[in-house]
Amino acid sequence: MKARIHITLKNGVLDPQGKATEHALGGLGFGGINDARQGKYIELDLAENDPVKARDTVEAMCQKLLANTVIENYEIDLDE
Amino acid sequence: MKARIHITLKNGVLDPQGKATEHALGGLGFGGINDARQGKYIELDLAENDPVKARDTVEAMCQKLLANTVIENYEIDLDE
Amino acid sequence: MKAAVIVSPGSNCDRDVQVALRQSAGSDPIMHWHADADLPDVDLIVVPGGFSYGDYLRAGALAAQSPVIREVVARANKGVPVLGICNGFQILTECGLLPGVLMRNAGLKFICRDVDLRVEAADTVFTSDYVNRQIIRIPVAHNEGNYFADDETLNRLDDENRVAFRYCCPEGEVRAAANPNGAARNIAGILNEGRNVLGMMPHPERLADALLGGTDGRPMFDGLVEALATAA
Amino acid sequence: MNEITPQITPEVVAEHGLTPEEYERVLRIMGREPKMTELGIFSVMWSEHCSYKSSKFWLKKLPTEAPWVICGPGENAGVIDIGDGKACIFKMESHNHPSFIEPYQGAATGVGGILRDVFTMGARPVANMNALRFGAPEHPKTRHLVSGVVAGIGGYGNCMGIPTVGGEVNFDSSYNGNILVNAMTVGIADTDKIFYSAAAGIGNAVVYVGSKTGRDGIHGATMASAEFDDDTEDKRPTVQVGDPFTEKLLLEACLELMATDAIIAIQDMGAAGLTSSSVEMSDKGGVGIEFDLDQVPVREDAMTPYEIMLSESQERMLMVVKPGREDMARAIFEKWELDFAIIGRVTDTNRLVLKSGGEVVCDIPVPPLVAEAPEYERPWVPTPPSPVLAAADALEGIDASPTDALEKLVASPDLCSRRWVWEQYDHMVMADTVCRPGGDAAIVRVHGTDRALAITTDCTPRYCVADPVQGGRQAVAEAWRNLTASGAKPLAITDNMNFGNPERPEIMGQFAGCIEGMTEACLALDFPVVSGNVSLYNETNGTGILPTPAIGGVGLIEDANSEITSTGFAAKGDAIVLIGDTAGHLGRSILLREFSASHSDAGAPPPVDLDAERQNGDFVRDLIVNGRVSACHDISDGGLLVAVAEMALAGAIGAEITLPETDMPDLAWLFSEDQARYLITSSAPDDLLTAAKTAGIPAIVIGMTGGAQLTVGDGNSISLSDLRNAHENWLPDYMAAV
Ligand SMILES: Nc1ncnc2c1ncn2[C@@H]1O[C@H](COP(=O)(O)OP(=O)(O)O)[C@@H](O)[C@H]1O
Ligand SMILES: [Mg+2]
Repeated sequence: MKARIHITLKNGVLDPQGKATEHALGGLGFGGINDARQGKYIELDLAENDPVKARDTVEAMCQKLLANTVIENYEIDLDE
Repeated sequence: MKARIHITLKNGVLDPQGKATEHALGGLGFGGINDARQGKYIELDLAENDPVKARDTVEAMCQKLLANTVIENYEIDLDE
Repeated sequence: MKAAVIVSPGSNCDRDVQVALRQSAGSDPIMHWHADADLPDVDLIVVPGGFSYGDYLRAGALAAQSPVIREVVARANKGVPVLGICNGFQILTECGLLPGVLMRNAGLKFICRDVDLRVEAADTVFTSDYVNRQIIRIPVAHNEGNYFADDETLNRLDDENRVAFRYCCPEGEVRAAANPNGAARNIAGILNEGRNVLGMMPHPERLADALLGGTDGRPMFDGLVEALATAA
Repeated sequence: MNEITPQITPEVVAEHGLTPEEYERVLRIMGREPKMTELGIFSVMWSEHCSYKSSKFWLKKLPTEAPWVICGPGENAGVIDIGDGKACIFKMESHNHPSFIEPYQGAATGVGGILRDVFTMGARPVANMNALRFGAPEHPKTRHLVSGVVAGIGGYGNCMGIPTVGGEVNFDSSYNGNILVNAMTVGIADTDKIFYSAAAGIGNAVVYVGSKTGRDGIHGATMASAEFDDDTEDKRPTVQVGDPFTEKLLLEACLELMATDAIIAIQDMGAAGLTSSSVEMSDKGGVGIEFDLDQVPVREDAMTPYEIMLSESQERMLMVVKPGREDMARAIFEKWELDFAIIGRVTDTNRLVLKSGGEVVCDIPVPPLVAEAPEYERPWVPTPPSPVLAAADALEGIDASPTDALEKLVASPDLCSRRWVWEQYDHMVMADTVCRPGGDAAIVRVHGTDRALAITTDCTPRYCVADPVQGGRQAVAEAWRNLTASGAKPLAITDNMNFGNPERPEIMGQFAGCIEGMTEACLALDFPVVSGNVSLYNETNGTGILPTPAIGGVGLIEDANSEITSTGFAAKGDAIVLIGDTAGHLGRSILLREFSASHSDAGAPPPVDLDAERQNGDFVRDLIVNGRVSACHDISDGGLLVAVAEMALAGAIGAEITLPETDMPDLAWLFSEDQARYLITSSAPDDLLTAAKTAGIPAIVIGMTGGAQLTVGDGNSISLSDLRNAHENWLPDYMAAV
């Protein structure tokens, strides 16, 4: 089964990448951007097929390695 | 309105970051990962409220700046 | 020879190139601020290394959209020699002057060290003081130097002899072990079709002074000065 | 949104790190109960970090003067005269705790912070250094921390375009829960263009420049903060995120403005951001400052005055600008696309007055806030001496051959090559790096001149823990020696005192001992302290780190074209000359750490004879400057044979070492860590020996360079390629494993 993980900076954490992107889009003439934030997107293809177990595993992966929960949030979606 | 953009490497383009993640997860004892791919995730908060116009704009942003279409695909989701 | 060095807010090898050009040309290049409207008429444009606009999205992507780079493209298309080093190379691919893209190093780490290069095309204004197959040693310093292009493009680059430098072993063989960043076919630098645009990851300007440990970068600047002085 | 005034209960006071006595002092100074913002300001100004309350008493003992010192400790960084109208400005600073929590950002912002300290004084940074201490390699967190810290240091410095030219790395289990990340920046300014922080000129504009203020790293207590807002957890990231690109812009904009005459005073916003910068500027200037906090550029909605004043957002500066120059200054910062806001004025009240929404939310008299900050002479007990180990006893049970021992030592965590680290740092940008990482000191040319600076960082914590006085001496002496070995005249140091909990007398004893040893060495070697930093409370579960007084030394080379020497053997057939006495001292040596079951990390550390350091060092430097040696390396960790191996590897030339006729065991002669020693090479050794004899310097020929292997005594040898593999592979292999 596939897990799609979004890792984003917590609210209030400076996001220089998002800021730079916003700025550059503005420079290209794309107005009307109130905010831009940039995060990571990870797709895992897991051997596990039980959604409950898969979610537990991916949760543990995020906690242990994929995200630094001091500054990042993560969100897990599973699709079969 | 919000635009959520996923930028991922095209098939066939080597993804060393995904490989490294897979390897590191393996090292932490997480077995059963068939594949890991890593991409970018950008959230834009747009002043535009018309979904058709918003999609056109974001499409243009991706073409012009956000993705390098030599190696990357992009996917746009809009949510009001 | 009159040269201009494009200075973006995050350029950081601009002064290094300035010093190298001064040493070879005997006079200072124009340091052209990215936001200044008119790029003067010059014989050579250098896009130096650094982190042009922070490089947060992809290396060179933001700079490639700047007005001054649009002007550089226009000049290049008229035949003015353009040299992009490191971040400059990344910008030249992002703006379309050169094909392909520079991806994150295969080792996922920034890498700064001397590398051996084999000169593959000594027939350009940039490389006229080198000879074909010459092996030179100059440093790389980058996080995104992993040259990628599809096979068709790579074949074309090879067929048209547009690979200027390849990473090689000290003895000259082009081998995987000598490749610092995973670049396709060990490509360290490429030319455009007109052979007046060169993009390269290694930094010739950093080893153009014996006190710093080598002078293999110097012939590039000497050669440019000679070639462009006679051209002018 | 305005100040909400929660009750200031004893808990709130305690959460702000103030003792009841300290709070009494606050009440006396204020003459009333402080408002929340005021309490926050006292809390950060009187924190260990800002007030140096446990360490000040001791730091005052360090020698800080020399004819070439322009500005000693007390300003943002130390300043020394390097001739030709140029000054060298440098300092070292720790970012230990943040780096443990978020290694990449913690280390990156540590570099950002120390860079600002240096360029706020008018210098262009020309070199970065880093002194890193990690837990045991086998500790589960270590690999991840090494990887993140190194990437973070590189990430910041590389983007700024400032070369990271050297540093040091140690591993020890005492750092398992408390890594040390000490970053040093060296910059160059014109002596007549140095900027200080004292505000002046009643009515002058106080200007905020750089990034916007967010809720980064707000100190103070979660509990007190929680009363401001319910979803505080989400809103208060305790780790700052750095933006090196913005810092690069800030650097260029500041230097551009500094080239004019517009700036009266300037101060970076470091720890405790707007609070410490404004208090420092007004206190130093003997003036008051009044801010309208509504003018502060903010990144987030509804920031309270408390948050604005305590935020540790990065890449910000505060300046006092001359009247009439504000618009010119604004134009420069706008050119670099940075925020520029006049947020207040200099006043004649000596008070820090803050307004928000038209209301006064803070009104503190500055002189007592600073002068009456607590200062403690905490109880301390000296570290009990460790016994001196006799070489024969120490070596009991060790039967390795010299080259087998060597092969293992050069591949040990503390002695292996750091290439994996420094190849991730751009160490050549700015095109003035004459000696890259890997030798004794890094050498960076002063741009556009023939002069150069030699830079090193040193400390041997395993010595400091056994004998803080000797350890303090040794750290300073080794820095001096590393500069000397590269041909430089050592000029001054910065220090970073990393210790455990100062409330424990034995920790305070380590601190006092190290200061005593450093003081003696600084005096004996004419090597004053011009800046520094203290990091205390580095403990987990009651176990402190090894006492780690990291020393950053700077020296001057008059002519980089002729007066330097390399670490690596330069030619075949040169004689290798050992300068200094070898007593065979093995206590705390790497040899015992790696080979001894019973004496690992045991015994007294090698004593440091400061007279011998001085004489031997001056002698060696003289030879180098006069072009009489072909290579030079000091002997430190691992002892003589390790030093020979390092020279051989660096020069890709082997050597044959003769064992002397002494009754000292071979392994003691080869691996003891006796101090004040150097190896030099020459094609005319007899001249050197004569010169040494005349000067009363111990000197003997111990071997010859040549070949592709290292041979010790009768045929015990190892090929350079095996040696190189052992030396180079440990760290990359360790980091590649999972
Ligand atoms: N963290 C680091 N960053 C950059 N260079 C480093 C680092 N650690 C060690 N080095 C370099 O590796 C070499 C060996 O370090 P070290 O053994 O501490 O030297 P020494 O014993 O001469 O003081 C030095 O050139 C040093 O600058
Ligand atoms: Mg040394």
